[in-house]
Amino acid sequence: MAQIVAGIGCSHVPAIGVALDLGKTQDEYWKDVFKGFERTKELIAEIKPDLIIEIYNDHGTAFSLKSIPTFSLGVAAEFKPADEGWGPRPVPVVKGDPDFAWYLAESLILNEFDMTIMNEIEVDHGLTVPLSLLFGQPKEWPCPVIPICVNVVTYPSPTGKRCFALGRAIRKAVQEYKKDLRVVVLGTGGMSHQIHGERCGLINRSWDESFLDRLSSDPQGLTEIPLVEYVRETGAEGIEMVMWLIMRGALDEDVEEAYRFYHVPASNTAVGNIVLTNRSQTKVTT
Amino acid sequence: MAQIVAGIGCSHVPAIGVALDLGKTQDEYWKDVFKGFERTKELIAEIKPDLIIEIYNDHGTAFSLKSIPTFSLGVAAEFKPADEGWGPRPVPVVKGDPDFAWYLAESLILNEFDMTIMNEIEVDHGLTVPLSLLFGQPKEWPCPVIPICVNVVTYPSPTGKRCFALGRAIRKAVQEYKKDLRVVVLGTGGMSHQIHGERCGLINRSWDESFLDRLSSDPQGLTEIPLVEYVRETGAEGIEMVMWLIMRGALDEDVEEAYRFYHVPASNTAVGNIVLTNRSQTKVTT
Amino acid sequence: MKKYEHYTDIPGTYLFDKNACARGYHLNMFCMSLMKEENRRRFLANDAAYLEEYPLTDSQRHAVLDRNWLRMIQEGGNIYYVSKLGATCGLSFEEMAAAMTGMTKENYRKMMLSGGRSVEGNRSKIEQLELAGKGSH
Amino acid sequence: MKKYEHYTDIPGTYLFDKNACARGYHLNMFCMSLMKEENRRRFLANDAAYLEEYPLTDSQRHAVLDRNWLRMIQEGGNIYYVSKLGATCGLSFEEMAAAMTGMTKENYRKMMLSGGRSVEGNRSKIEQLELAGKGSH
Ligand SMILES: [Fe+3]
Ligand SMILES: [Fe+3]
Repeated sequence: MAQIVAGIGCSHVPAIGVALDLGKTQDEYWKDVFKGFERTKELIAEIKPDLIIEIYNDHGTAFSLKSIPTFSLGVAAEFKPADEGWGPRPVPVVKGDPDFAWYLAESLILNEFDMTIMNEIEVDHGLTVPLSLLFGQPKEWPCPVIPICVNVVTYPSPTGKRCFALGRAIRKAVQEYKKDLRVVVLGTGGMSHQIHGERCGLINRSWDESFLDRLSSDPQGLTEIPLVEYVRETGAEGIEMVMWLIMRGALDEDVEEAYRFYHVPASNTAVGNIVLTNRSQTKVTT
Repeated sequence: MAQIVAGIGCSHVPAIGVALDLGKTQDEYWKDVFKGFERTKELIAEIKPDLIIEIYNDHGTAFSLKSIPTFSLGVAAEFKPADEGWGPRPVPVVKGDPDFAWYLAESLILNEFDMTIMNEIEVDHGLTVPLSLLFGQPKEWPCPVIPICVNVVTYPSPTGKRCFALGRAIRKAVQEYKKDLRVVVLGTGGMSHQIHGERCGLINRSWDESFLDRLSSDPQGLTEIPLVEYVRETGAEGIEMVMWLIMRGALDEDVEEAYRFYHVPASNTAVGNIVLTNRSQTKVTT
Repeated sequence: MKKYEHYTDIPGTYLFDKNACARGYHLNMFCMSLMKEENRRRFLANDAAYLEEYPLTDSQRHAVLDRNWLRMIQEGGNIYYVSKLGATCGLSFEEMAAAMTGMTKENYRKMMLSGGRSVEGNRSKIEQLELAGKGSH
Repeated sequence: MKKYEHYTDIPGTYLFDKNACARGYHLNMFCMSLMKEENRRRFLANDAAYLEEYPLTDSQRHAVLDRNWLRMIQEGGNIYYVSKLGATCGLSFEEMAAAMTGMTKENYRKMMLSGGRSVEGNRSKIEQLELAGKGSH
């Protein structure tokens, strides 16, 4: 049976991708960011997932305003990096797993999540930057990735409570899958940032750190945060953090924080990263 | 405050649209079908809705297989009849109500329905044929229409239970809307039909009639019907009947059947029509 | 799995599921292209040439060239997409349905006018096999 | 409505809601068209001519021609779509953000390096008005 072996939260700041792609990781501005991810790279190398379910949002790239799905799921065999205005990122094509993805879509729809199934979708920095942070610059990504895309661009995004519930439903589906797969759920986006309007550059370190704390200590409490609080306290684009709650919902009640990293700034954004494992599994394996 | 004043279930057989558009309503084959809708036309003329929320499915017209939303909602100012291969139907452009539609989309998303918002969508016979049956051939449709489109083309469609719950959420949103609007919810599709494979032409009159009965007497029981039962008992395309459960969910527990019509055949299909009103409102107004 | 529980057990029925969606993807996309009058004209003028723009399998291409509606469905076509080709060729849903059952238009209509195909005996492949077994043994 | 409850109360913030989505529809669609290299080339060669293909308001057109990023947002642009125009013009998200605040690139970066803009005093228009009121009376 498949199982979820870790949940990872990770910012997906596009400038981090640019820095990596242009070989600037040792620049004064960037070196602490990349150093901060070294431990996570070790951890993911140990975990060796067979599959990653990556929760991200499209940034006006694959979805025009014609159609705005709340939750969509990519069932294709591959997902090409999109041209966001600078040409596509020089990273490998992301391979999917159509069998698992369709299985997951079916399970979620039959469990009352109103997914949009995507047979074709190009992926932007929201999906590729976290892969770069976890795996560096390989010729191919080490495992298939199932993209789950969340609308956080047009108000309203799904609520934190709904996101957490989706995580729960993902966990159920994974646990019922018949193949032996070690699955990592990767929640991306955040942490505090605002990149439009006169309030650009807003950073709320104490709010972010409390959010990171409560991922372990009080996940249910986090689901009660209203959307407007994310916007007001962490910047308009900080709303992306609801996606971390999908990751969190996919884990057990009782988790262990294996690693955490927090840094300001990367471009306009506070960078956050957390690695959570289920305490039940941790005990078994150590 | 807005209120839902009636729920109507109505087949949307394309051949009925063709018969009407070509002036064949008095042909031997068609005259009983059109006669069957006369009472519903009178009833809707008495009800005089300010707005119709129409639940329908797209038939491979507006949605390619690239993207398959489970539930989508049209927020545009107008919806043009689509060219389904014969040129567009000669019927008026359908006018929306962007204010109400966005209000409804927000309310549904915040109440945990994962809607896809459609800023542009052309509508096919699934949406226009029931309007023709209710209103005949006017120069303009008498009120705005909010299209809610349900995936029943690619398996799995949403479950009956989920559809009913969506109806409930629609009712809540309507009741909380600040304008005085009389709203009709129109559930379309069905009844038994199969239009592909060697089993084409399947009709299950007793199942259909029981479904019509239970819309009043046992709606909760109807929500327990598994998707495979619709397919097996009423034909593969009979699955469209889950959309009637959205209409039913939008009404009170206690409803009155104002009218019912059932006829076989129209092309490959059993034609069904039902008009339900909330008993509480019926009492108040008489 | 419980008897009769799964939709693959239903005779003469090809539910448009993940397998059909994957297999029929380009076939259905081709059909959708016929929603434009200009494309319908081009297709009718030279169907084989038009089809070369779509990466269909040989079997799908032949099904389209032969206007073999049942075969299209078996090759992953979805009836709603396939109906755009039907319309292009001047066929109604009723005529396509008749063709898929192997009946003449007239007999199919007669069946519909007398109440349609009964569900009795048409629910389940397993049931049909059991009945056939009883008959022959 | 409770104090501070609604997102329209947040200063310097233009949440991309239904109003912005309606107002900025074609502006954002124009921006998206710049995801193709060929369109970027055409736009950079003659931006005014390129813009005529999109039904923008005068104010939107001028905002684009002036590369006035804040105005684009105020006219219904969403930053993620607008960033495609930013990229076409060689600007990073950081440079666009600086421009929207009216700061120089250097000062904006300095602010970010020292921890970013504080949320204190930046939560609520009502709160700001109340504080201003206290000061002046
Ligand atoms: Fe983002
Ligand atoms: Fe239909």
